Amino acid sequence: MSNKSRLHLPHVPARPGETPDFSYVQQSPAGAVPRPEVNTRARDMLSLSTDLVRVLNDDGQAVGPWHPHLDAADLQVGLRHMLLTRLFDDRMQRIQRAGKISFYMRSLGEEAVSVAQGMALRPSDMLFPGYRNQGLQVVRGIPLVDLMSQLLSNTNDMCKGRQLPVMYHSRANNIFSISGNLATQFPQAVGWAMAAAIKGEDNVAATWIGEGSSAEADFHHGLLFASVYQAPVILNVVNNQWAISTFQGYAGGEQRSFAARGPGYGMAGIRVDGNDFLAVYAVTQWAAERARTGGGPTLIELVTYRGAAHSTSDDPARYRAKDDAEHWPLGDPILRLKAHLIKIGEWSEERHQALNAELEALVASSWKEAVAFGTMTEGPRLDADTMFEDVFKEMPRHLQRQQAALRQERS
Amino acid sequence: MSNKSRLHLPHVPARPGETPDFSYVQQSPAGAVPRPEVNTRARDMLSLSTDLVRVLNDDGQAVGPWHPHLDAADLQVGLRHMLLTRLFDDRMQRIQRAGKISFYMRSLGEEAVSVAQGMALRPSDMLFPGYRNQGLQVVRGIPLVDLMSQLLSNTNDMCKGRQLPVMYHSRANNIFSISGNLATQFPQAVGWAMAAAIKGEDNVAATWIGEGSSAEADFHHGLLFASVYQAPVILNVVNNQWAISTFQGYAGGEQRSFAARGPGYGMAGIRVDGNDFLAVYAVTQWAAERARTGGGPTLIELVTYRGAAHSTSDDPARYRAKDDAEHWPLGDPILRLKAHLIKIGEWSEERHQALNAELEALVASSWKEAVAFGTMTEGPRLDADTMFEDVFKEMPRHLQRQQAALRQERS
Amino acid sequence: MASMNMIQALNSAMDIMLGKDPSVVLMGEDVGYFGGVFRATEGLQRKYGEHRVIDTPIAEGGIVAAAIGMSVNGLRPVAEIQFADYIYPGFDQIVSELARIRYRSAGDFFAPVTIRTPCGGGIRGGQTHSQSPEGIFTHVSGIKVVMPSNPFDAKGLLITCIEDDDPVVFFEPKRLYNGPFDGDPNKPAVPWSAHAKGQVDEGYYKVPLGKADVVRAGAAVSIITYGTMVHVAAAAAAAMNVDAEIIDLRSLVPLDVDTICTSVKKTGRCVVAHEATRFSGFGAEILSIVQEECFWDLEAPIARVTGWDTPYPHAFEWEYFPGQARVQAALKSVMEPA
Amino acid sequence: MASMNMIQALNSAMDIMLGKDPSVVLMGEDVGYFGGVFRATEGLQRKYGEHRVIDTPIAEGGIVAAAIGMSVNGLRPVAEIQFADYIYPGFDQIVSELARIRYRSAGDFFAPVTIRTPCGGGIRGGQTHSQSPEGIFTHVSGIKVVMPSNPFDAKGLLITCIEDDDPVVFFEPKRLYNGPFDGDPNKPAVPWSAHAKGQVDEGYYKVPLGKADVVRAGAAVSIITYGTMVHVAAAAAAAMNVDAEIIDLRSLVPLDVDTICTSVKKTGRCVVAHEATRFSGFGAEILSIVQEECFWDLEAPIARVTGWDTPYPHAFEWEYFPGQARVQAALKSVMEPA
Ligand SMILES: Cc1ncc(C[n+]2csc(CCOP(=O)(O)OP(=O)(O)O)c2C)c(N)n1
Ligand SMILES: Cc1ncc(C[n+]2csc(CCOP(=O)(O)OP(=O)(O)O)c2C)c(N)n1
Ligand SMILES: [Mg+2]
Ligand SMILES: [Mg+2]
Repeated sequence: MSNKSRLHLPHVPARPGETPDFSYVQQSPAGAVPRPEVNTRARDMLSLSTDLVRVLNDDGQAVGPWHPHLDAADLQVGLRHMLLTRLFDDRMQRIQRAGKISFYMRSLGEEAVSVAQGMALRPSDMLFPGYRNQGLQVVRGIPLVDLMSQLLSNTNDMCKGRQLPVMYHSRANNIFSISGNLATQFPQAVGWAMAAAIKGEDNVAATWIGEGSSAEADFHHGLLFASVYQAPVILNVVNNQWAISTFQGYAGGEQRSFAARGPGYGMAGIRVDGNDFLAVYAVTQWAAERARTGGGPTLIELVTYRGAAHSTSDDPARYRAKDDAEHWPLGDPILRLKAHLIKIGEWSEERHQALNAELEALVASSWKEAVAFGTMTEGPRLDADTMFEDVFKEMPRHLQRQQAALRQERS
Repeated sequence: MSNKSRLHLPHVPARPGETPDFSYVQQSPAGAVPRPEVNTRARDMLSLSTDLVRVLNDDGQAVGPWHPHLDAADLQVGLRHMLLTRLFDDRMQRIQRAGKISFYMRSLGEEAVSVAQGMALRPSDMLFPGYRNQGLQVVRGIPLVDLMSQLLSNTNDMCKGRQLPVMYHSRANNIFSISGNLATQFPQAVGWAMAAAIKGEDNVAATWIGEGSSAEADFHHGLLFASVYQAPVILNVVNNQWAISTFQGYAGGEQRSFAARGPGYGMAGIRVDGNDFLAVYAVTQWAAERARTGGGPTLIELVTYRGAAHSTSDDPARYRAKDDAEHWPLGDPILRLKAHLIKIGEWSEERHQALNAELEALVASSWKEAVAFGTMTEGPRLDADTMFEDVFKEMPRHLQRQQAALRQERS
Repeated sequence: MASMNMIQALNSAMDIMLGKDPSVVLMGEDVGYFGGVFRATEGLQRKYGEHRVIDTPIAEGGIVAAAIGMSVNGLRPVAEIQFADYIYPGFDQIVSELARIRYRSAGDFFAPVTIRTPCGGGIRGGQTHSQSPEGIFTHVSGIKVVMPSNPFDAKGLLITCIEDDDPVVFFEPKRLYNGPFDGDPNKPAVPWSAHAKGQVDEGYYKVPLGKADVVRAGAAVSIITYGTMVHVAAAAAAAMNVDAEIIDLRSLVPLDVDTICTSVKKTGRCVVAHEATRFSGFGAEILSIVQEECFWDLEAPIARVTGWDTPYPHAFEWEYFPGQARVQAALKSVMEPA
Repeated sequence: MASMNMIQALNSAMDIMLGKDPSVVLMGEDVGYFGGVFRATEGLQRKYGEHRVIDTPIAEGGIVAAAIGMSVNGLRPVAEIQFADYIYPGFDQIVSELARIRYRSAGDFFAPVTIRTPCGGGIRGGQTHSQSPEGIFTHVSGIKVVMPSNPFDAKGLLITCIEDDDPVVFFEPKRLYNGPFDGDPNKPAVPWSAHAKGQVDEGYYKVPLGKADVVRAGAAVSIITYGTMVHVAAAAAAAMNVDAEIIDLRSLVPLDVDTICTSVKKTGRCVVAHEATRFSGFGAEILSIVQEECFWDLEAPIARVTGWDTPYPHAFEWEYFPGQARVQAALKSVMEPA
């Protein structure tokens, strides 16, 4: 039967053993894409959704109308956050391999997305992150100890042991609880933003979804409700090209950019180089100002590459060319910002080494602190009684009885 | 709190007591929109999704590149189908008011959608209609008696009394079973088309959704799967401006056309005057040829107006201007085709009167035939035993026992 | 006190809560300008504004998701799903999100959303306007499930649900909107004005969750039921002249096990009744609890009265509906076990 | 006969059906090139082509809908939902469409779709990779529900399901993929090669739906169970030295009531066990049927052994899981009722 088939199947550029081929990635030269006024009507800037906003050129210079003109100190903070995110990821990956946590997901190569976007927003803006946005936690200053405690499900875990590793939250820092179910938070962020508008507050909501997850119904719900009510929300699609083993073409990326869905719903759509810290910052700032001043929602597609395995349960060598990430045409976000800072005389190899050492030490000392709250096998442990709490605000009779039954079972 | 609110709410042009205002309906002059080759890439004909394809001008002449050059005989058949659909609707409405059927939904003012589209497709193409596509049943030659029997849930009902009135189907005529749940069939049609492609067959699937229902997740699923697999399917949004009491702006129509969603997903999108028989025919024929020759899916938005109440359970005077329909700028599809036929010398008022009388008689005689199979209160009745059939192919034990229990209960 | 039908009582509850608490908002398909296809929100948009009573797109999943987001931002959304049959597109948001947010965030976030939805048959709605899916939701940890049987309870329960910090699915048996219904479609309709529970306090009051109502005290048999079947069961027992104790659960989660078991321990006989399909319906859970807690008191097998395990067919609405005959057969089986 | 784990047995079933029937297609997230996150479809795309083993977008609702459409056009899709926890976005298509098409079209259309999905805990998956939602589907008229407990049954049942003209949701207890599991996570893992049911016919064979398997005959008590709990229950009974009759249901809909009731009538005692949450779980339906049909034979209340009515917490996986201790407590309560 397969001989006769006329079913189109998206083209996957390189499987294991094949030569990486990123010619499908449509690029615009740095500085080439115009920057419309923030209150421009969506229909009057359609090309933003298929072009690629870039600020850093190949020489490490920041060019063009999207150049955000950040202070060097801010750029250094951005670099620090990205580096810390990466070192934290590396260490947690090794710790998972050593069997000390059950699961982990790195954001290797995508650090600029969370860090630049997080920095472009206000602390009172509400974040609805995905599982690969640890950079947002770093930007918002969540202590590594707290993140690690969550990974350990220990007595300091903000989730009280209920969630899989990486599903952090922080009420105090306006970071919503991450769900293991893909895409569900995308329309919730829109609801949050609708409430902000109803209350007449000018906070903005921001949410992140993988390009693979954009296939879910909730992506549509999010775009639709945001468009209908012109909600003050920033809707981000992190297009890191892969959804576990599935190439972005299977989420619709073969036919057109993900950013182009925005104009389809009558909202602004922008495609941006996700590995360009300055471009990501500028675009996010633009979208936030647009949302805050009543211009409505923006859909941002961040074009990046998943440098590592999907998770510690995954082996990408089974489905993509081994050296893929090295050929990724948009480079590494940390190296690119570092090169820019050096270029403008605000950074050096030596300072970078020193920062690296400082942050590695921070990660190491944090881990020590975290394990003192207990590990999967040693030290203090959460009381199993607590597993019956928070199903409801008050524990109903049947859960009280089950709690008692478990106590008996374990005695 | 409402004072402070910054939440945008779509503008509704005219509520009861206000003057109908259709200035929001973007029009193109008849003949003005170019007709691209059927294999044109979606991105190279984006404007089709925001323009309005029209063939019949105000003088009743057919003009421009979309003129399908149909034989007069075909046009007369089209007129007959549309008129029959309307007379059938009128009669069934009155019959419901008389309490002889439990529910009915008219397609007043939208007859060209189903009739022209149905005629532009092949009998072997599979239809996944909505509840307001009775014209498709007429085009495919389903006897009125059978439709009426379904409305009566009588012994001749193709649904064996299981479905609400108007939820017809016909396996022999390639018309799928209509669901009471909105939008669910939209992605099913795509799956059907994927199977056709897998089997290497060149049949096309077509499906219809209301603009209100396009808010459902299944609209997104349909567009996405159609785009990813370039399925041979025609996806139709019937934008009749209203979803019960809810104006199309609440489905996203305020910001941009529904057809524009197509290009957002990288597929062809066409906006067409849904009350222009010739334009609807031409666009559908174009989309069918595109699908059949491997050009992939097309999203068609048919701009029309719901001339009647949503259903017999509805009273539109509660939420829209009473004389709204009369001000609808795209006119009445039957009157427009009639005027065109008269213009080209292929029709007359006399022939129209005669046709009207003939079809009224057909409706009346069909009703007589249908009630002979039983009504809600009189005549033969389906055996209640049958209600346990077709839950599964073979009746499992628990249903056999329930069937027996009901028998006992009724004895 | 005023005479109200169930729609008016629900409307009154929402009216009061909109007036009392600026964080309460209503949302749903056709609920705003039009006032809802069953008119439950009639007049409320005019009174409180378009930003408090919000028309939405036809997307149940989006409605629930937006309501969750709004609730996390301090509002108390009351979302209407036009028919319970159409709650399924919102199922993932209800099960995976609404029900889980408090638990997975260890109480740091919570989502006080009330979902109102008309359920049940008896209005010739056919298979897609007649379903009673409450049983499914009772299996989902973290969601409360409520179904009133009369205007007085409907209003008091709805106010309680709106003020509750946990999410609730609030099922409204649409056959009861205009009057109590004893299961006989051929009898003239009885309005709520002729029923004691149609006398409703016009002000603010609450009916607690997790507290069943003993509608009729009796010694011979306990009938555990809720929604429309409360009235059908009462009529069936009266017609048979059985001294039945009739318990209207009102809230299924949390469940008032004490009232149920006290009754069964007293009567030694038990019938469980609901309109929903039988297999794995909520009746099975009630029966199980009674069996587990009252086994030694039972003098006959517990019997279930339910809809059949088929969709709700348009032509056979009354053959499907568990009317008095079905209740009586069950009562008989329990009173005189074979 | 070959030694196979459950993944290999499932793979073999799909391999055979792809080879035998050109209308069979597989579809799902990561099932194609990659062979599935649990490797159930490994090698099948290479063998049968990209058009028979189809990678899909991450949209469970779209997957089910497309499968329905394909089945109406003469194919027999086997759709994988990556985790049962992620079946809910497809719930409306399953409940309102897949389960209803035959009924509402009076048999003119039908949708022979098989939905495979891994369920259950024990792999440290936390609350969103551990759920057992089978009970919900058993309440939906028109869907068959299957859950094997071993490789031999898994293969034979899956072939039966694919050939079945009715839609089926086929739950795969993922903790059993690599070996039987007695509930003790601290014991070394046992592979299927050491188990009789790990010996699997390499060719085509079927295991019927609606036929339970008496895993162990016994006289003292009937344990009605399915999936992972078959092994836990057997180990618990053996450890207690109770002469239990252990019944593995295999298919929940249709349900083999005869085998269940014959057993309980013989033993007079009954324990129902599953991993899913308790309240309104499928155990309630089994208990209800036993109570209704075997009341006079019961010498003690039927006991349920289940997961708790909370989400499945990551840190307390083994406190949540109904292990041998919980089974033994139930056996004790049934053998020596208070
Ligand atoms: C509803 C749902 N379906 C499936 C999964 C399983 N799953 C987890 S991550 C993933 C891939 C997501 O890819 P993408 O959205 O591109 O994000 P990325 O991992 O690339 O950051 C899948 C299929 C899930 N968690 N939830
Ligand atoms: C899933 C679902 N939600 C809600 C409804 C109730 N409902 C029936 S028709 C309708 C309006 C649909 O409007 P539209 O799609 O524009 O079609 P039209 O009636 O205008 O032809 C609604 C809300 C339904 N049938 N199914
Ligand atoms: Mg991705
Ligand atoms: Mg409409």
